[in-house]
Amino acid sequence: MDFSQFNDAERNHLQRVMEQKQMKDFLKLYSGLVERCFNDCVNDFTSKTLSSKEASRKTLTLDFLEGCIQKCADKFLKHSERVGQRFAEANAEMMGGAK
Amino acid sequence: MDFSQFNDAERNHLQRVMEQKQMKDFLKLYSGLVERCFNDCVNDFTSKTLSSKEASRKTLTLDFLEGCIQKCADKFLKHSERVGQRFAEANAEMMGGAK
Amino acid sequence: MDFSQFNDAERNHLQRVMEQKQMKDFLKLYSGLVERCFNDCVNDFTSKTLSSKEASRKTLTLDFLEGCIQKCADKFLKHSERVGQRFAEANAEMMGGAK
Amino acid sequence: MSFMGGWNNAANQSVNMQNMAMAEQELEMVSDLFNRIVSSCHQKCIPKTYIEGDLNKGEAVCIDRCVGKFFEVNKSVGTKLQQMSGAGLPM
Amino acid sequence: MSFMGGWNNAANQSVNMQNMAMAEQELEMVSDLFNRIVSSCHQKCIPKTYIEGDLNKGEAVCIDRCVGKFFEVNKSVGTKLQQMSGAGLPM
Amino acid sequence: MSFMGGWNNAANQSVNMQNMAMAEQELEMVSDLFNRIVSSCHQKCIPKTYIEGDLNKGEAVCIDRCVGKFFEVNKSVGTKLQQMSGAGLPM
Repeated sequence: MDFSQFNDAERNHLQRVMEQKQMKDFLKLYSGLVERCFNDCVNDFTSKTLSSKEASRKTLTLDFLEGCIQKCADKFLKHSERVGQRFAEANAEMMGGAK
Repeated sequence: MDFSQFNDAERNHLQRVMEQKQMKDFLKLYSGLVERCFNDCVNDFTSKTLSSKEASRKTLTLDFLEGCIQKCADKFLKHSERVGQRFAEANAEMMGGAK
Repeated sequence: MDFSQFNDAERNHLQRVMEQKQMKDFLKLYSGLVERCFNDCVNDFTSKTLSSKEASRKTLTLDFLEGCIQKCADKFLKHSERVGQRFAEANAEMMGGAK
Repeated sequence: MSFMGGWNNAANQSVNMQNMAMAEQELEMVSDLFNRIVSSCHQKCIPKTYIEGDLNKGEAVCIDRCVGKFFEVNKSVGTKLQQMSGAGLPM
Repeated sequence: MSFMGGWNNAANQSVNMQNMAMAEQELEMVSDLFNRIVSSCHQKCIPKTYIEGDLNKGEAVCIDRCVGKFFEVNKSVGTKLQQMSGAGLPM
Repeated sequence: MSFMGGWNNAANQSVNMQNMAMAEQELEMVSDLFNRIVSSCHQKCIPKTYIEGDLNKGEAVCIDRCVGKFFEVNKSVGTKLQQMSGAGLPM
């Protein structure tokens, strides 16, 4: 978006809007990740708690190498980051082309 | 949520917000139920109106024992209610553990 | 909706609300169409750009007769329009029956 | 003069915010219902092999019936929920 | 007098809009989480052949465990994201 | 002084609410597009068997092409809708 068309008061306003939006997007990423990884990894309801195949028991110690949930979460974050990079490039190109 | 941190004016405000939210959640439950039960139960478009297999003709007389739609709606409401009970327990536990 | 119950100021207000809503609905139609036709038509990621099977190269010249994306978009718009007609009829009937 | 009256009067009239909120919610519900029908009936009636851009006869008939049946289900479930709500059941 | 005090005082109290926005966002999150659990656990536990309107024993047990496991995943992922956020990683 | 000027001036400047609404809508559209691409390309490129937490080469290449093709479709459909809108067709 081209911000040069706005005065300072408007830029301040949009700044606040974008900060709120970022918070909302983060929460959306969070809840989307939980939903996706739960749906893909948890299919056994004969037990009460997550199995070691579903999730590593060492979650809280940053050991994110084992367990479907952890791999799914890791991969989803890397996926989002890569989409973000390509998206920014394609968006910049589109904006450049539109001028 | 811990409401003791708020003053009365704030509690009044949140009260109104929660009432609006409840109304919205009810409408969401309604439309989600319709969509789900329609998708699961209605698959025959050779006829113009719902078949007796799809839905009981006696809907308006509270006879909700026959027809896929009615069973689906009944079951969905009982499902939501049970999730609500477990959710409240798990949420209370989480809040207790966080203190 | 029955507008005769409202005064002019209220009708003006609702007019503005409906205009905003129409804009939002149009954007929703647009993004939904893109998502749907992308998911249904694009399944080959061995190439960088859309194949002729996926989309006609002549898109910008209004040639919407070839390519899965174009047919999907055309069909989706016609589908939405037809649903809109039946929806308006069913809605009018329901309103009439409610009086 | 009559059709101009609305705009002249409007400035002096008060807007009942509660009525407006209810009217907006009703608009929201109608639009939400429409979008759900578009989506469900597309899934039910339109095959994912796009051979042509037009709706064929079978698809058109399917759409008409699909919209009708969706309205039926919507009404039936609405009645059910109102009865439960009136009976004081938890929702 | 105590339980009436709230309404008498309210008029003179200021509403902290930032706190209110945060409280509203928390309500929104809890409600969003609930709706996602309803949807995921319905998909996991309720077969699409509706033989009866009641939940049978197996479905009820499945729902209980499904809610518990969803909370576990929610907590585990939340912890992970907080650690990354604290570590200054891009999100 | 120049970089402080913005904040000093801001108090005296009026905010054009219509422009702000349009700018907010544009932000909303970009963010909505991004979220849809994340979801579609995850479905197209990431198998549901999570053998490792990293993206492998094939997945990474698939993501890059998927984002590119999604932009192509988005642009092509946008052009189509604008032409129809300009031609006064009902939407």
